[in-house]
Amino acid sequence: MKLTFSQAINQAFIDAMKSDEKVLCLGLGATDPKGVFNTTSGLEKLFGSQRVFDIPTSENAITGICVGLSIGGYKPVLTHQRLDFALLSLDQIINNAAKLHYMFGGALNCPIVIRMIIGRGWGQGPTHSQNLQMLFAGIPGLKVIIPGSAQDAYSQLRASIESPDPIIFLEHRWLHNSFSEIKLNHSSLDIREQSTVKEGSDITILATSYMLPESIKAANILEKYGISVEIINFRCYYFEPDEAIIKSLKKTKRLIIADTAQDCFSISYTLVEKIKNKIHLGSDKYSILAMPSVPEPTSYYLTKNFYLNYQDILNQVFKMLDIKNNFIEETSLDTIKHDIPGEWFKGPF
Amino acid sequence: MKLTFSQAINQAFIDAMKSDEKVLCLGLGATDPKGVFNTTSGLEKLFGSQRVFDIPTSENAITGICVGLSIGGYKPVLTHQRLDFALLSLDQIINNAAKLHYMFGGALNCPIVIRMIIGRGWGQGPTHSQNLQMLFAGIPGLKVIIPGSAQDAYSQLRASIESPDPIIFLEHRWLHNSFSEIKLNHSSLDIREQSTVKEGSDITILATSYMLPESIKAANILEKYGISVEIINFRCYYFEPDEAIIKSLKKTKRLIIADTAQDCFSISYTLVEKIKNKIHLGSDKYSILAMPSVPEPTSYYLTKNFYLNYQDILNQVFKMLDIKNNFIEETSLDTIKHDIPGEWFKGPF
Amino acid sequence: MDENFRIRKILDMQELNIQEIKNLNYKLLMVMKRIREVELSISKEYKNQEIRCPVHLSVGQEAAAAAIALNINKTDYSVSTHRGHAHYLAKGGDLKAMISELYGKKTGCSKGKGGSMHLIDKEVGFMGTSAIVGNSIATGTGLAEAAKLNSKGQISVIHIGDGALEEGVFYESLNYACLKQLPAIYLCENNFYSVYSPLKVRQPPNRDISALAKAIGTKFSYKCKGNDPVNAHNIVQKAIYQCRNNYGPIFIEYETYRWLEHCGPNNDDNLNYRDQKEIADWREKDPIKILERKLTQKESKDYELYKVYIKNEIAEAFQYAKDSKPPNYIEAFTEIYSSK
Amino acid sequence: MDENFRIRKILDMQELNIQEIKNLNYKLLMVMKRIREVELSISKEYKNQEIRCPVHLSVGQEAAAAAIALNINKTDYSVSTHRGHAHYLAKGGDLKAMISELYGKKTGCSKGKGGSMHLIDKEVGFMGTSAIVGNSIATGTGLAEAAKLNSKGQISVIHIGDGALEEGVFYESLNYACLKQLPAIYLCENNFYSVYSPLKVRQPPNRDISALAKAIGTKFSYKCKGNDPVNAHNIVQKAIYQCRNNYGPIFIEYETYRWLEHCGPNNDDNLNYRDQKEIADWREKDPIKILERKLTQKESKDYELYKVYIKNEIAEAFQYAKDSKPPNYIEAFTEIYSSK
Ligand SMILES: Cc1ncc(C[n+]2csc(CCOP(=O)(O)OP(=O)(O)O)c2C)c(N)n1
Ligand SMILES: Cc1ncc(C[n+]2csc(CCOP(=O)(O)OP(=O)(O)O)c2C)c(N)n1
Ligand SMILES: [Mg+2]
Ligand SMILES: [Mg+2]
Repeated sequence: MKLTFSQAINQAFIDAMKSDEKVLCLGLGATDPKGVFNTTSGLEKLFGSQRVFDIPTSENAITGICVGLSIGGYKPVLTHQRLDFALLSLDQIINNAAKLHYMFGGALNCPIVIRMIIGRGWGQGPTHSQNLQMLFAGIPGLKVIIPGSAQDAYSQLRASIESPDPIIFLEHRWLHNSFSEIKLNHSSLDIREQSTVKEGSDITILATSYMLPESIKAANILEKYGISVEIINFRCYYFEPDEAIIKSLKKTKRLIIADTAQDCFSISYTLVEKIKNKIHLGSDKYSILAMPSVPEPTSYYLTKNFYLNYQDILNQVFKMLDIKNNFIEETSLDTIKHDIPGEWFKGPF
Repeated sequence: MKLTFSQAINQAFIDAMKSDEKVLCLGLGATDPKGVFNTTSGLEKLFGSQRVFDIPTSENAITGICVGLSIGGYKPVLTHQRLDFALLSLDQIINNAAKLHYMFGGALNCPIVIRMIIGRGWGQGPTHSQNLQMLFAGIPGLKVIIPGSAQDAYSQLRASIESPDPIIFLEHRWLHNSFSEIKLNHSSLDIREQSTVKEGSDITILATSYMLPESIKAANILEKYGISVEIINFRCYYFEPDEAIIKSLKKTKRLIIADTAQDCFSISYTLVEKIKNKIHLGSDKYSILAMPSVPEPTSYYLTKNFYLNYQDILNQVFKMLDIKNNFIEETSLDTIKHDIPGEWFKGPF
Repeated sequence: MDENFRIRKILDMQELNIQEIKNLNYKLLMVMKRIREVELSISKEYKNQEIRCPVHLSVGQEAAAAAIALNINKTDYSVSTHRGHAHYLAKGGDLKAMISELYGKKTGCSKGKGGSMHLIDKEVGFMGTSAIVGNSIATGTGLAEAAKLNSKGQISVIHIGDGALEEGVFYESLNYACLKQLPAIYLCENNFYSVYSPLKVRQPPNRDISALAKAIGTKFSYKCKGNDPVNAHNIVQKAIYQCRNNYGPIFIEYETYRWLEHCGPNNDDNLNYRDQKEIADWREKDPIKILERKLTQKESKDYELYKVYIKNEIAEAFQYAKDSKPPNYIEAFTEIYSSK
Repeated sequence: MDENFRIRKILDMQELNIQEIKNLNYKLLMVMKRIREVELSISKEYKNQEIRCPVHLSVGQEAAAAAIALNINKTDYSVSTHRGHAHYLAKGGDLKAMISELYGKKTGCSKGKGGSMHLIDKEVGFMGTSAIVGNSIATGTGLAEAAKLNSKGQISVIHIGDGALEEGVFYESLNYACLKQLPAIYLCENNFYSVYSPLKVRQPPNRDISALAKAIGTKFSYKCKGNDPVNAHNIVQKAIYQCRNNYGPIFIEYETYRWLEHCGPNNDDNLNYRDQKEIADWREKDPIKILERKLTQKESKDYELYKVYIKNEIAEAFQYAKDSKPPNYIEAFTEIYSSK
């Protein structure tokens, strides 16, 4: 079954809501004609307006209301069209949802999923584009899921909805139209499991979110030149590296972390140290590719060279393998402008 | 002049408010009989209720109101009795204060100081004890100041008030009663400057906040055994290591970072990597001492062995210097209970 | 029926509705007295430095809790704040588990992890308290939505203080509850202070807060003046009836007064942040004394027995708490997640 | 005085108070028409994909802005939202700098860093807009406090939409403004929708929002029905007078309607989230047409000239924006702090 990322989210909702009538879907625009970039389209018709509904612009209370619903036996999935809006609800997320299970000695648990969409490009600007994953990943009690593919969108959302713990589910806006062959299956998924999406022997890339397709693009180019890249889809922000990562690094002994968040105090730094506690990596054997630690400007001209893409990955691989590349030119013939995910995008949102 | 940390804050307010009539002091309890642990006592009498005032329990709006005051020409200093309460205002802090200067192309600037007090012990529990410095330190546009001594309390608060940028000023509750000789001087202080408080040759400790007195205690004990510790008061959370740090490490070649925040995605990890970009440190030559990555429990019994203190620092130094210590016993004769800063503390807050 | 058993039945919140005792005054008094005695015992014990967490006592404010106790069902929900002991007990929360929680023991209702500010007894629908002002308002509103979705006639009672009215989350939650006509009762104990701060430095002068709730969208809003327990009961009874019968959310302002310091075991009237005459006036309106004066002779005799009974019950609870094994510090590191 | 110069004077917000033109209708019309033409030009140009940021146009909603334009001083403050073009222009904001900002140029009012949702012109007291719903309400309230502390008779106008009323920050800010009697005007353009969502899925039915503001604590709250520019003007005039004369904060609800899609250059009536009859009714209430019909013959003649004038002015602004040098991408990394 070939689905876009958006369609996969939608399908996950349908399947989850069919299999468990306690699952609810709410958020600004959840029932509107655009259905949150088509991820919630049609759900109200299928499951009724008691289970699928629009909400007031009250991010803070709504988050606490979801907590209340969850301890009252429901499984709400709340969607924010931008992560930035969820900053209004950090008290409820950190002081309530994340702590509930712990601070009542296990008496309660809080099965909520909060989807947050991360914007990029087309003038999203400083308050519509922040990937503040570190705000959430650093809070014990939360699990932070950041799907990188349409398959993840489906299986990780299903697993998140079934999780008894609060989940922050970060969707990159530029992934919504990416598509792939999908198995409508999630039963075996450990929500903290990373996934190896491409095997290789020269270098390991831990790619998060939208950096996954960019990494794959880079790896495919590198393959032509005899460089074999292993790609791990780093799709859950847990600081303990899982086995796939350790196994991969034992083989390749070289690591690039490619992240869509900013460099400063990036979670990647913790990850590197935790990896190095398990396996030796010389200081020239790993590197972190992350966004600059500045707000995202709005102007088309100012975002030029602001985002990371497959070319940055190519350059980094060359550098780490100590290869003087003369074929990089060939790959810079892109015609798509840097501030849109593809020609299909015509603005404004 | 000998002052406690609290008195030093109070003095900084007095001197700042005298020298600039635009400085305001506001916060829950700013004018009450306890004066926020005596830090704001007497100010209303000196400067009037237009400049020193109590506020409604409206953390979010009040923060934005401070932003408005600041672009209207004032310099508000807002105090939260616990950092945890400030989570209600992260939208205003991150989407407004931190971005203002940047997103209006430099047209505005935002000279506000937000003091947040970090709780510990005596059953503060999961939502009255969080040091979430990483929430702020990772936001471009903010500067995060975390004073470790009474001198810092004075000079860093003065420098913060004079800063044209928004400052998050983190005060550890357990420092309020610590005291020292103080120079009422701040004019030469670069707000991002770290300070070397003790010279030594064997190992460098970057100590933050309340870990500073604990580190000094450890260093004094170690001195008796011929181990020479250099201590740098890491009092501004900037990710680029400053010269004092690099200079020190060139000498000692060994680093401990002692932090009052939790380990998981701690900013220390970024710092280590940034340091290693400038100077080689073998993987057994540095270590991070930080709090466990779990919520802080309330019970006296559960917080036993939860906090870090000078003993943890001693042990870590021994470990890194490869010394089998048989004198550690001697130092564990403390009679003060682990959940209070000193005998003077009788609860409840 | 032997006295002790009768009293025990009264203490069991489920039984309170059976109207074993016909006199409302007496029933209210019993609930209030028990709460007061618990609070005073905590106050007394606190000095021994074995209760090592902040406590916010309800002495003087017991009537609102008692009004709820007499009218709520076990299957209903309630949530409260930092000052939650009375509401926990009113909902039928386990006393031993509460006292043990204050002592940081594993037998505590939150296994020592939450302390006085994090009480819970899921068995009786008491769904937790929060140490963050306003925080549990949203949770309680969500429970009201769960109640509505369940269609079993449950309601959700949200205990708050006057300070919580200043948090945006109160307004957002009430807007939501009105929009969706949720069975929620927002019961605000207006004790005129938030810590040391009087209303006048926090809210516009002479604002009628029940009118405010109405303007936000509740169909019914009530105001209960002057710490009157019978009035409180009657209003709460009516409100719960309306709430169960789909009149949507209801707001109740209950005027009251705190006798001890905001946080801690002591009287702090020496700090003079409250007017001496104001204090004296409110002391006059002690809801317990008022009702004690109204007891019949027969009831007074019962009441003497009852007082002995609760004294014993409370002593037992404290003993239980003190005797309970402390948790191992390792347990601090468990139950952060409920799954792997 | 030659026509062009006279019109230029009218366009200068400082001069508007000089009452060069006696007829209120005509003055309101001039301001509104200019705003509309700017917005329509943006709509038209957007298709060329050179304006590469979200835009929220005010077509249909111009009257509230015009009412402010005619009554506010340059030394007063104002702040607005994502839909801020009209308010920026009403306060006297520089047109060229605004259009350049949309084109992401360095000559933009925010040097290209902020885009359409972050307009500023400090020179005329327009202190910024925010892309976060409700966010600038608090900022504007703080500016009102600064105004009060300055004691120079300034006021602060806070432009908001009906959706912003759902954010707790609105309530917290208004509570604060009432408490401290700040000279703030909260001017809410109720266009009945937040993105595609009608009021009924967001707020309790038939709630009177100006009554809500009054219950929070304003002395005066006004409601202006049906997109009537003259009524809007009179209410705003009165409110500003009261606000300057220490009656504390004032809330104004101004009913209006958005003609184009929530975000973007197009009409989206084909999506059917709004009733066709509702749309038609509101189109009837076009504040510009209504006033155009009321012009005298002499004014109509002037108006024709005026239209030519603004057409040129706008064309010039677009040309200026297009011709402006793009910023170097390196500038993305500057001015994060205003100190080292
Ligand atoms: C968000 C937040 N801000 C501030 C505090 C500090 N605080 C604890 S209790 C309290 C007073 C609240 O007053 P009120 O709601 O009237 O309750 P009362 O204590 O009078 O019962 C405050 C301000 C807090 N716990 N949470
Ligand atoms: C905190 C936050 N939540 C959601 C959004 C998404 N959003 C942008 S504009 C808008 C509509 C606001 O409606 P209203 O205040 O009525 O203004 P209007 O667009 O009708 O002028 C929304 C929900 C946002 N920008 N910020
Ligand atoms: Mg109170
Ligand atoms: Mg609207």
